[in-house]
Amino acid sequence: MDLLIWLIIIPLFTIFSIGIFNYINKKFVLPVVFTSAILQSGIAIYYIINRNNLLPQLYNVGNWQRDIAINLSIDNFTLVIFVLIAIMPLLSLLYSITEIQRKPAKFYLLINVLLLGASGMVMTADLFNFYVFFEIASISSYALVAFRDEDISLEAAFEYLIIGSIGSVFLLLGIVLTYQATGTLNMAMIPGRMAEIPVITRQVLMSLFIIGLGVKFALVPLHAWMPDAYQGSPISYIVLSSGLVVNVYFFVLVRILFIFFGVEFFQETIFTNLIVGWGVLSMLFGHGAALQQDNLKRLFAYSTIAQLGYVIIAFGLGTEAGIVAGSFHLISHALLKGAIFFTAGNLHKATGSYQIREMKGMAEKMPVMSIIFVLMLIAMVGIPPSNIFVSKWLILSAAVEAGYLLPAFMIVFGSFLSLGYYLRPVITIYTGYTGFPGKLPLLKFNEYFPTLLLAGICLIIGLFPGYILNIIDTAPEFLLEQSNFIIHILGG
Amino acid sequence: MKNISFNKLFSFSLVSLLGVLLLISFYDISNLEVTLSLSEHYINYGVEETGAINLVTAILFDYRAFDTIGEATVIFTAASIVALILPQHEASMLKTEFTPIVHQSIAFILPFFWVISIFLIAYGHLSPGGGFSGGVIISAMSILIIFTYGFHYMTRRFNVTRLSLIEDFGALLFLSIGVFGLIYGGSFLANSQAGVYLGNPGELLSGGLMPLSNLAVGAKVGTGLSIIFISLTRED
Amino acid sequence: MILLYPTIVLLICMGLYTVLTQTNMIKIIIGISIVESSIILLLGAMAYFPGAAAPVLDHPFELVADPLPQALGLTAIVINASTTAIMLALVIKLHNRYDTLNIHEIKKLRG
Amino acid sequence: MNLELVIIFILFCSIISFYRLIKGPHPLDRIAAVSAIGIMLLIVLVLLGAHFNRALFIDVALVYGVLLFIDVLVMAKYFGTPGRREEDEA
Amino acid sequence: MIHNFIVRFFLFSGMLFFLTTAIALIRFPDFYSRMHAASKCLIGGGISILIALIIREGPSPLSFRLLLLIVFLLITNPVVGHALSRASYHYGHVIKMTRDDLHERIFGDD
Repeated sequence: MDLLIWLIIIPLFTIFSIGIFNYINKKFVLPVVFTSAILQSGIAIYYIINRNNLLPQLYNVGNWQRDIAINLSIDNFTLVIFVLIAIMPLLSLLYSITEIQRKPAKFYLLINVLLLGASGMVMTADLFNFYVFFEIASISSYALVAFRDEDISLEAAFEYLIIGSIGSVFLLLGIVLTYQATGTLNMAMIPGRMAEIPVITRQVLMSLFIIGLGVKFALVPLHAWMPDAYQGSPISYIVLSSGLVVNVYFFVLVRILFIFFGVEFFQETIFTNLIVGWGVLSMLFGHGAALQQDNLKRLFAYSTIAQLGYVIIAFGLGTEAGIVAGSFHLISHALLKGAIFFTAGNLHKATGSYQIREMKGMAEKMPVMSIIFVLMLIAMVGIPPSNIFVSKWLILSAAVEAGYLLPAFMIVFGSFLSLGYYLRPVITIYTGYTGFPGKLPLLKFNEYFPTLLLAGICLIIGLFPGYILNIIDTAPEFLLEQSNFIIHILGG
Repeated sequence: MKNISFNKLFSFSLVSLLGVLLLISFYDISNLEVTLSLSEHYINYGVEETGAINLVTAILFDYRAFDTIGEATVIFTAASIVALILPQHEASMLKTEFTPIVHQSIAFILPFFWVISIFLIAYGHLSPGGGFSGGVIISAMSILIIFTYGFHYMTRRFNVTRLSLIEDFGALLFLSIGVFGLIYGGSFLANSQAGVYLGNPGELLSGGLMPLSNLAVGAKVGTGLSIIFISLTRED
Repeated sequence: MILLYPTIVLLICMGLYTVLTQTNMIKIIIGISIVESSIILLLGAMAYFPGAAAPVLDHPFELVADPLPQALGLTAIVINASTTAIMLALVIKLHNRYDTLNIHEIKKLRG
Repeated sequence: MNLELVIIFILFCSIISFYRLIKGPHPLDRIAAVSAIGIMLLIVLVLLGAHFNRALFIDVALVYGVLLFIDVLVMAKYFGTPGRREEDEA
Repeated sequence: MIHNFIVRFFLFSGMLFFLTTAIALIRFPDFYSRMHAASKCLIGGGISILIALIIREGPSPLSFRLLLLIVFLLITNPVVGHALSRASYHYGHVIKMTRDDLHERIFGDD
């Protein structure tokens, strides 16, 4: 059954009708939004469970032949993102009920637009259609950064808007030049014609794609927007961004690079070394910059940049083990970072600030939340039995297997470096008791439930990594072998 | 030479490097022998498959209607974002009052604009135009009304709430055309492939559901751009 | 035709240089608009080849211009217009808060 | 008379008018030049329509005329603000 | 024969008007005279060429649209010229004149 188009139709219906519901009665908004979020999660879970007999699946929008239609496709590699689509949006919406008091209908609209863009980008197999969904997701991100209407949010939103527009201009240029060089927009027909293009032009095209998408997942020279944007925006958006959208941009870049240019192209040129080195650099840079932050949100933003560095290393290896390890790290980092951001938001209720030095004696005010926070920070470093430990182990072994000993050493070194800044909040929380300031902040159900659920999922993944590995172990088939993808889209 | 700072020099070298690389790749690409299989299909079979003689509209509303619904979402989102970021009395506009001469001639010319926009929307599949251009002319009318008769005259008739309701209904109409294709043609946004009667190419009622989707997009784009404009210009 | 592609490259470079060096927010937006418009110009240039007719087939033609880049250009125009509207809204908001259009001064004011 | 010749001549005239667009000491001078060049190009569109014998160029010209009218009117409203001269001179 | 001659005459007069506009935009000294050149000559040049095309085409849907275009230009261009020169007056472009009625209308007798 072709359920995948409903991942587009449901958010579209929500976006278009939320204004009408809001006009009739404000009480209708929340049920509509949650119904649509639950339905989307349900579809994603349906595809994850029935992956063996449903995948790969193809959908021709408009019922045209496969070579001229816009195709939507789901294959095993897509499931990496589907795991996140199934979990993150629902929890983020749940958390936002108490966090967003001003104009909630607009917030739900924008979140739905973001979800539409994310699922569209993941599923589409048409290059220009991908650009449209890319812009949909970007535009809602800009607005969500500015949503809190504070000085820092507006300024960060403007900065993000400028950098993001430059990125999307480069992406559009890349897409237009690809169309001019190959005469088609179908992602499956491009790789065959790509081989005729001279090497320099192919490298220019590749750099255009890397710049355009790298802006969005904060590749290191282009990362400047991310800490500012995270500092100024609501927690629900940050969780959705670092937990889903950033990963989607990375996912799409990986797919474009592997399908269009092929692994052989990287291995023939020096690009494998370059990408792995880039990953190491961005990891070290992220850790180093995070050491100097005294705002929790900024610290975790730099930590996200560093963790994406690990993922870049894993995918840059270009081997099957590397891709599995990278996908695993993508998922586990997204889940754990979501839990950490939720916890930071909960702790914020007691202090009213995200500065680390203001959190003194937090263990007295919110004992349970503090313990969870500390445990998760330690898990982020990679102490067993956390899920990050498993994924870092996988990346390490993949790197050693492929013969990259220096990057493998750097991964271990980076983990020790990260211990330095994760321990600082821990020490602050457990020292400097200032006495009991008055009323204890009471956490509502929708505030502690997402935190506990995500933390529990992380623990389960750490103890039984097989659950996730089973889902993603066939992912490399559709990435390393271009012919599999082409046959899947165009037919035999 | 003193005034050239390091930043400017760095930017200049970066930009010229990019320019040289782009020139090389433009040169390479223009020398390639490309088979435009996609466009050849559109040109050779476009009219008989979609029933629209304007191929751009045929692509926008039939072959690649999925892009168009995404594009409509972008405008929709932008309108609501601008209305969110700029609430009442945030922006103001410098102005010279127009004279009665301008008022009278605008009043004389507005019906003409209506005719043009309806012509563009209705003949979208026959001549250059379509929902987007017609919508732009509709929003241009609201710009003219605001500039000549003032902001309050416009918002007394059409305030942002009412306009966004129209926009919602236009967008829902487009979405329901897509779902119609899903039910009758087996695929989202299927139009001619859903077995809709295409009519004779070149007549007003041809192209299947294309005039209807043009109408929906026209209503949506016109109201969306009007909302953006009303939000950006507020008089105190 | 031979001058068209260098012109497009020149426009892209001019726009990017504006974005990189200017401090006035409106001028930065103008720079971005220049780059976006030049890409739309590129789309238009790709569609045309000598002797081609506009792709409205009211009677049969031998050579028809490529309709796909024109449709893509229409989509790109709409998206760019939306982005520009959001940028302008943010600039209006920032100007109301800080009473300046210089982006460095805004950063300095916020501290 | 050959229509292509007329088109080339009008384009030549519009290029001459660009001088005022670039030089124009005041924005209003530039706006006057823009409206002049705009109408020249509109006529070029109409002539192209007659040259290729296709009505669609004339539809485009009509829409272009509408947008030109609105453009110039809006700019006239904005740049003619009373009191701007004192600001400029101060 | 006479038909062809009329078409050529109108085309030629249109070209002449356009050339006058282009030269006037460069040569005229102040804003109001440039404004005069831009509006008057364009109405003359544009409409001459449109009339030439209508005569060349004869009665047809195409010439109907051209007629519509003429009506549109005749309505809008004077309005634009009026708005522009008024804006320029408000801005403060003043030429030498013996009597300034608009100043009294706007600012009163002072």
